[in-house]
Amino acid sequence: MAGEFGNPEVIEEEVDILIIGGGMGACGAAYELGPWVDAAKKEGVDIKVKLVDKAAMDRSGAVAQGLSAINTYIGSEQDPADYARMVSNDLMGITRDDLTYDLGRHVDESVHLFEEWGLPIWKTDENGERFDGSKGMTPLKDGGKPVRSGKWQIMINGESYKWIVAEAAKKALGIENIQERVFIVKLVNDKKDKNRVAGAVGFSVREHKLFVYKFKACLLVAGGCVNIFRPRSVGEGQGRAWYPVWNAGSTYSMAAEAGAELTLMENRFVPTRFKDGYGPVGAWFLLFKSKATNAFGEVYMDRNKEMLDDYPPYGQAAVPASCLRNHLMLKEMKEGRGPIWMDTVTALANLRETLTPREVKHLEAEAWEDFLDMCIGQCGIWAGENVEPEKKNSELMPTEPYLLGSHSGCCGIWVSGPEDVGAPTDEALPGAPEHLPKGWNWGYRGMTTVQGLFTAADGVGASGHKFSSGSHAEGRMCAKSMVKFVMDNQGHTPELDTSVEDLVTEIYRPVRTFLEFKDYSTAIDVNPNYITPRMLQFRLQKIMDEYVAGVATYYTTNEHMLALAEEKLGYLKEDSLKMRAKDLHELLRAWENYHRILTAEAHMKHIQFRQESRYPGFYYRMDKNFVDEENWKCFVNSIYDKETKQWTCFKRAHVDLVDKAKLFK
Amino acid sequence: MAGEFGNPEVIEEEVDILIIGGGMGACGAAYELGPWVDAAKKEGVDIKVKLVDKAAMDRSGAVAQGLSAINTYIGSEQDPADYARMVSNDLMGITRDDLTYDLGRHVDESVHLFEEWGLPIWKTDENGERFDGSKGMTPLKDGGKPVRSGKWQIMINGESYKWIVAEAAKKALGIENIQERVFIVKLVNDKKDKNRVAGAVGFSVREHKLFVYKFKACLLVAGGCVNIFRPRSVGEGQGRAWYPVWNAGSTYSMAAEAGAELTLMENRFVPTRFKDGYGPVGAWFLLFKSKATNAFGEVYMDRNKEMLDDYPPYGQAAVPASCLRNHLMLKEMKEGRGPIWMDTVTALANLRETLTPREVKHLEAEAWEDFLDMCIGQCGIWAGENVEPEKKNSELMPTEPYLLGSHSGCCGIWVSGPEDVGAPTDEALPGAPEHLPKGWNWGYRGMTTVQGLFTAADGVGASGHKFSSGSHAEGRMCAKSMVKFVMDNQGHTPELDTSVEDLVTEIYRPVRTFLEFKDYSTAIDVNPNYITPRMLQFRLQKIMDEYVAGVATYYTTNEHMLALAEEKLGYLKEDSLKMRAKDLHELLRAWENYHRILTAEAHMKHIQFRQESRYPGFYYRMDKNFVDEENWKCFVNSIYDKETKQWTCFKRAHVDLVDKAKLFK
Amino acid sequence: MPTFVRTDKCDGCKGQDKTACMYICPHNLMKLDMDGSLTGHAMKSFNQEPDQCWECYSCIKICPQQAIEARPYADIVPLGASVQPLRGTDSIMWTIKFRNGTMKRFKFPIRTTPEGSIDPYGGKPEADISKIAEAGFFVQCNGFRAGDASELIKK
Amino acid sequence: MPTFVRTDKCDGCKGQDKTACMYICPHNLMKLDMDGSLTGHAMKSFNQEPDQCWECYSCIKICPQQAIEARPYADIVPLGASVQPLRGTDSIMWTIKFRNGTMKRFKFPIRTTPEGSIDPYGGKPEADISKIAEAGFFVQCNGFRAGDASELIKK
Ligand SMILES: Cc1cc2c(cc1C)N(S(=O)(=O)O)[C@@H]1C(=O)NC(=O)N=C1N2C[C@H](O)[C@H](O)[C@H](O)COP(=O)(O)OP(=O)(O)OC[C@H]1O[C@@H](n2cnc3c(N)ncnc32)[C@H](O)[C@@H]1O
Ligand SMILES: Cc1cc2c(cc1C)N(S(=O)(=O)O)[C@@H]1C(=O)NC(=O)N=C1N2C[C@H](O)[C@H](O)[C@H](O)COP(=O)(O)OP(=O)(O)OC[C@H]1O[C@@H](n2cnc3c(N)ncnc32)[C@H](O)[C@@H]1O
Ligand SMILES: Nc1ncnc2c1ncn2[C@@H]1O[C@H](COP(=O)(O)O)[C@@H](O)[C@H]1O
Ligand SMILES: Nc1ncnc2c1ncn2[C@@H]1O[C@H](COP(=O)(O)O)[C@@H](O)[C@H]1O
Ligand SMILES: Nc1ncnc2c1ncn2[C@@H]1O[C@H](COP(=O)(O)O)[C@@H](O)[C@H]1O
Ligand code: SF4
Ligand code: SF4
Ligand code: SF4
Ligand code: SF4
Ligand code: NA
Repeated sequence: MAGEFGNPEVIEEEVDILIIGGGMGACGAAYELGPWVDAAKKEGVDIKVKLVDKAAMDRSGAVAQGLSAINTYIGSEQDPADYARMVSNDLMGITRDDLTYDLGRHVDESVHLFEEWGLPIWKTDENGERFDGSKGMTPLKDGGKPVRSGKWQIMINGESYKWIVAEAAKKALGIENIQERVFIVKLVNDKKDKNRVAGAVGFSVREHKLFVYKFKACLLVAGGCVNIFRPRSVGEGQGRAWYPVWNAGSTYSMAAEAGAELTLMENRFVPTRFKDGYGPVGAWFLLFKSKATNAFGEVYMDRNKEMLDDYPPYGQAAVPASCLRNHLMLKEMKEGRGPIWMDTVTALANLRETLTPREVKHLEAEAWEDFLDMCIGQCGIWAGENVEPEKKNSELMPTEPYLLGSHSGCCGIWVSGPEDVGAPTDEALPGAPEHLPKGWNWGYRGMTTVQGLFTAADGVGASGHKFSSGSHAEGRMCAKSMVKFVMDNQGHTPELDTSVEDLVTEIYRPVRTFLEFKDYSTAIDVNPNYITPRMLQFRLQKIMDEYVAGVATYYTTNEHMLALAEEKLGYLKEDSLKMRAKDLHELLRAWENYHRILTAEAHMKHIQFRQESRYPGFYYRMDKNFVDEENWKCFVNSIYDKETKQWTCFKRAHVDLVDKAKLFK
Repeated sequence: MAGEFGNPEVIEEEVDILIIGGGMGACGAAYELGPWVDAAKKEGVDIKVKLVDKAAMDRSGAVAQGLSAINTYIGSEQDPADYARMVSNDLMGITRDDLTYDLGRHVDESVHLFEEWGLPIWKTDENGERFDGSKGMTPLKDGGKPVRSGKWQIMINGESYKWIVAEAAKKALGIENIQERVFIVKLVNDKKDKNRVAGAVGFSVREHKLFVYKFKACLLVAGGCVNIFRPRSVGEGQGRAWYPVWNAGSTYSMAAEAGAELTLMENRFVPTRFKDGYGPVGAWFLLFKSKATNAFGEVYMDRNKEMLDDYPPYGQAAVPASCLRNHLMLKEMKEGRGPIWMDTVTALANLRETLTPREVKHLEAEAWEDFLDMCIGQCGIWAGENVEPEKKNSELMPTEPYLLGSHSGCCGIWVSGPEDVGAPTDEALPGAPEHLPKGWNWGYRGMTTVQGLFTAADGVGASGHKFSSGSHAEGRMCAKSMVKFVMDNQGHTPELDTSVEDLVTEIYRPVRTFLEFKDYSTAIDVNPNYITPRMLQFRLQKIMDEYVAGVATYYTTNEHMLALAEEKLGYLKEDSLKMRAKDLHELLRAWENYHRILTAEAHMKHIQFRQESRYPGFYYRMDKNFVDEENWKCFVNSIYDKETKQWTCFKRAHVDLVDKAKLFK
Repeated sequence: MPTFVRTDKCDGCKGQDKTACMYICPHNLMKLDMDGSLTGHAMKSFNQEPDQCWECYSCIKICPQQAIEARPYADIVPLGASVQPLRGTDSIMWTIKFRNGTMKRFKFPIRTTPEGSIDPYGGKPEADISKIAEAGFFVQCNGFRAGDASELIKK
Repeated sequence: MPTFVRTDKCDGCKGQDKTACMYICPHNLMKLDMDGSLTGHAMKSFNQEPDQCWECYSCIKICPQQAIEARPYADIVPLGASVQPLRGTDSIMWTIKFRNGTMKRFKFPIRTTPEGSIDPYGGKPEADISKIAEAGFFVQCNGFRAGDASELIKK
């Protein structure tokens, strides 16, 4: 049957491994899978793989625009333990050293591949003079020296970063195993084992087709979550967010509905960015050595230094945690000493004195490239406001909150870690559902607490600062363990716990609602029988902004505001059943926003549960405005029950696998 | 020639008096004019009057929805001086006693007329029991006792308030002298005297017609200014503002461009309102004796009482100034003890104990009527959130700022006051343009500093708390003085300083821009050659919100933020020349927004000039966060030069005409 | 609470050149779609800019067909509620439906005189031109409060 | 900086069933108006939801006709500026026009290998299935950092 609007053609397909997403994590997995699938075949196990991306892999995900740095490159001079320490401190002490250490071991492998594939990486010559990546200097893998912007970051000419990484992934997987423009709406549990995934359903945004996949293993790598909070700009410019607007929390929400344990969903990232354009600050702070000041030219990191002492030991590291840098800046804003300036003028003037004439000549281009490679809109703002950074400073602003696990945040899914780094293997879990694994590893690296469901990159919680390179490397680690899982589960045949008919009804409800009611009123967008996905999103953003520590309250909340948020999100979740979709494009928006609601709810429930303010500068529980090391230096984890629609939050103990004391010497 | 889109038919008309606006002030003037025009006719002076309203008088202006109280009724038991004192204190000491005293003398006259015309006014019987206005009890003018919600306010059944007042006005003026659906864009100065107005131009939003009026005198009463600040809700609900979205600062901007002196444009009103619906609080606080608390049930007016002592003497009156009530509430919000609750449950329970059984029965209806008569949307929120006020409390929230001169704000135009109350008649005016009158009266009550230009109601600065009744009464006062002005200026023939052709070009520029460029891109709303009025408004609101003490910063600013606002408003003003209008409706929006920009700029310039924070709770200059009685207990006034597009701000001395000490005994 | 027009009820004010809703809306929002090219519904009205609706209910109250209703703002308010008036000549009746199904009805007086009955100057004096520069209006309705002169510091 | 399509340049990708801009947009924004019913411009593309545009420039860079440009967000940025790329196979050229007329041009490398030349497993070893549960990947590119074991507290 050829599909029509509201009555899609249903396409059922059975594979062994399904990859949901086509971003950095997915591309890593796609690349690493090939040889292991071949190896499995030699063992007599045939493994069919499919990758489904809502967009086109060449430019899907967070790296669509490119990037101007690889933020995680360990190099031969640092140890994975140093990396684990840095990540831990930046995230206020609560990360999983097993995951970060493991990442630190693997990540450079992917960077070396990127360079081989054609990614231009800046280098310094023997005199320390820097050159862009077109020069053909010694590759990193052979000892070439990268241009280190910071201790962990290296500079690239990254406009085509994603294009390159996708080319390798697509070739590795074979174009016939890739389905683009299909949005996965939900995972389906196994009929016989509700703690296992058996399938996933999605729809095409191009044709009237619904796809039902069955599989043994699934890698869910659909990125982080943007747009659950009201952005600072609300007109035409609301599409300009820091993280990509198309990452809608699909990873967290679909995993939660499938029963996977989430971790640290209270964590968020509130990046300080160039105001309005969201231009990145990393290169400015680290490479150009720029300072940020209040309106009166005072460097707030100096002026408010003593505020760092309120948060021992995290404030006392050489580089204080990102949230604390915000904390010191916010004090200036709250007390009326804004705007905050990035003093680009002084920074560039100073650099002119230390660089070679050739480098100085290139300096202006470097400053613009930093944005052109990953945040072009910022250049539009500079041009529109007649800003030349050597002549006029630019404003900084903390953004609305984002939820992600690969950048400087660490919310996400609780996954099985490596077994060779000393992670706990047993623990008491009072308040947690019985079936959950005790300890940090249960056989398959990267598997969630749900059998067969794996995640990586933004999907993995308690392990931030992976960035593009680490996300790719983590996807590769999952490739291996998924192959192993499939080999170990040869006998298992996946069966869906929901009928295809019910899935169609559920997924196409917004379309059918529209078709049923559209002629009730004369204006298609105002109709008491349905809500547009757009208005639903505004409502979500308003609730989160006003009650769950968005920009409206300078990131503050308390138990009473959270209780109100809970009530209002409850209504909103009910109302999501009344979303309309007037075309396939709007059906996409409808389900993206459903994913956002669930992700937002998880965030709210975790903040409610954690009786302290662990991330000052990112959010404040004003009724518990302190860090409580004794009671809350622990993971807050949760399980969602898709039947009752309720969340259960509980604690998991935190354990250091690497000594952090070194940071504070 | 019949007009067509972009090429309007031009209609030129000469009258003696033009009334711009059809709201409370205009209706007052229209009513009072009749007999004086007749009297002038007897003196041989024929006076032709025209009233132009952008909407339909039956429901135009702030009272479109109705009102549930008349907030200014002096009654026989109080003295105009008491009223002047109250207004002064509520506005932190800086008001013109001559204007408020005069208003206090006249206002009840209009209330008595309203009742005669059919407005139902609540009454109490001899036992103090209250009845609604349908009961036919003794009229106020004959000694009937109103239901006093507060010292100055009386309750009404005001759904048809505007309908009734307009009926009288329309009949008084004659329907042939009324032109509805014409939006006045600008005043035109006199060719021979640039400090005189000679005309006004506007366009019809129904037909392709441009109207050019010539006159001797003009009453500009186009209301206050809404939507220069980003509202708290930004989707479908952004139309829900407290003051009416259609009042766009036309009064202030057109007066400024004509050269009129403005006063206290730094003042704003930030009403505390029921959250999201903007339901009024007056009846709840005053009639139902409700308390507002923080999240923990603490009454912030008690908890933070000592904060009032920071602002002597204004904090020490029996009723502290409105801004200070906000100030005490905002402390709770800023320190994370929100939400703020209106404790309706306790209030209604308490009332049940004091009222008669009949009154108790009616209490629920009274509570709902308060909103249904003037803020129906709030009932929609109650119903949507299942709120019955006797069972569930409601949140309060301070709104985005509004600019107005008749409600609890006092920005506006500097006008000539009464001569019989002891106002200054001479004063030093350093920094002020030479031609400005010295002293507070210059012959014609209600005339601005521009010959022939009068204003009332929201238009008059330094004299708040007039409300609906006072606005009407003030319009009436202007009627008299305009007739006198016309009689005194019989010999004068108005001549426009701009050709009609130039006026057409200017006013229809957005249409012509649209027609010229619309096919440049495939999407009508995204085109580099023009800006939609909607996006222009968003930009204005963003600038004002972020830099000029909007909700984004909890109403704080400083000189640096203001300097940025100035730069950005400058660009915006330039860009306003590139607005497009795709139809007459959008041409309306274009010019409304132009008026908003000028009004916003005046607000910003005044805040910049006043080196203190005169209205804590409404806005804070954080770099001058105090009230400076010695240097700044004065009016800040300004003049706009339409050629250079620059503002000149200067001080006028404040003088008490009524002893304020009585307030603080 | 932007307004919407019910397709089953609006009759375009029977093709009159000025529909009631267009006539009354203070913000110029209601528009008649003559040929259906804007909404798909010919000769019916619609709200052309719902996000600028002040929910003043002027159009709802005036529509002769009761064809206009309002839905609380979907970006603020949970779905399911409605607040609908029926405005007569001397009173208005409100029907309020809660999200949870609770219903309330209220009736309030709106006017004590017949519509159109105002005789603005009936029984009123003429203006006395000699008093044009003085305080007070042409007519005395017992509301002028002359004031206690001793309260004025400089008078 | 939502994108817009220039009517004079877009050729609808010559009627191919998948236009380049529709193919690439990560947020599904670009749409071909086949019959002109949506925009008045038949067989040309448009951005169907400009306020969701991330200004990632993917569509601009890929359009074979250079028909797509971006205008800085009108609700944020003063008018008059533009930032336009021309992306080649090994480098990208940017032209930046300021509001005040200042022009800047920059050229940056984007790739050191020919497009489409990646041979993902060329010269790479096979995977060793016996190592599937160990750390490390199927191939060693000199980037695995085994780590100093003494740094691990419990190992
Ligand atoms: C947006 C952004 C990101 C970064 C930066 C600046 C900016 C502006 N910076 S800087 O700040 O420091 O400047 C970085 C930098 O310079 N250097 C760096 O190494 N990393 C940076 N990142 C971070 C990395 O990009 C990030 O860590 C990784 O990309 C994360 O990888 P992954 O977790 O795989 O997410 P993805 O966004 O790449 O891919 C998501 C994919 O999922 C698809 N998808 C989503 N939902 C789906 C669904 N329901 N069904 C089907 N498909 C569905 C997407 O299409 C996509 O393919
Ligand atoms: C909006 C609002 C207002 C009030 C209240 C609640 C609410 C929700 N409250 S409570 O808060 O306390 O609840 C009050 C209350 O209960 N009691 C009371 O007495 N007053 C209250 N007000 C205040 C009074 O309404 C206010 O003081 C007066 O109406 C002011 O009168 P005036 O200044 O004339 O403005 P207007 O809005 O009535 O009329 C403006 C007119 O101008 C027209 N217009 C505007 N621009 C024009 C242009 N460019 N060309 C042509 N015409 C152009 C308009 O169409 C209109 O006719
Ligand atoms: N002020 C800073 N001090 C130290 N590291 C920073 C600073 N700002 C950014 N970074 C790091 O630089 C990288 C890129 O930062 P950003 O571009 O801000 O995301 C990340 O690894 C950040 O943690
Ligand atoms: N808490 C309060 N104390 C004293 N007067 C108030 C209070 N709240 C409102 N009012 C007055 O009540 C009238 C109507 O108020 P509102 O409805 O808030 O505009 C105005 O005259 C206000 O000044
Ligand atoms: N209701 C009124 N109508 C017209 N004039 C009045 C009215 N009340 C007082 N006046 C005049 O206003 C002037 C000032 O009066 P008073 O306030 O008593 O000093 C006197 O000339 C009175 O005649
Ligand atoms: S007033 Fe009612 S019937 Fe008349 S056009 Fe408007 S909606 Fe239709
Ligand atoms: S409710 Fe009021 S603002 Fe809204 S469309 Fe009707 S008349 Fe216009
Ligand atoms: S890629 Fe360019 S030419 Fe092709 S349809 Fe899109 S805008 Fe038109
Ligand atoms: S710039 Fe990016 S998000 Fe915007 S339309 Fe083009 S491809 Fe889509
Ligand atoms: Na770069």
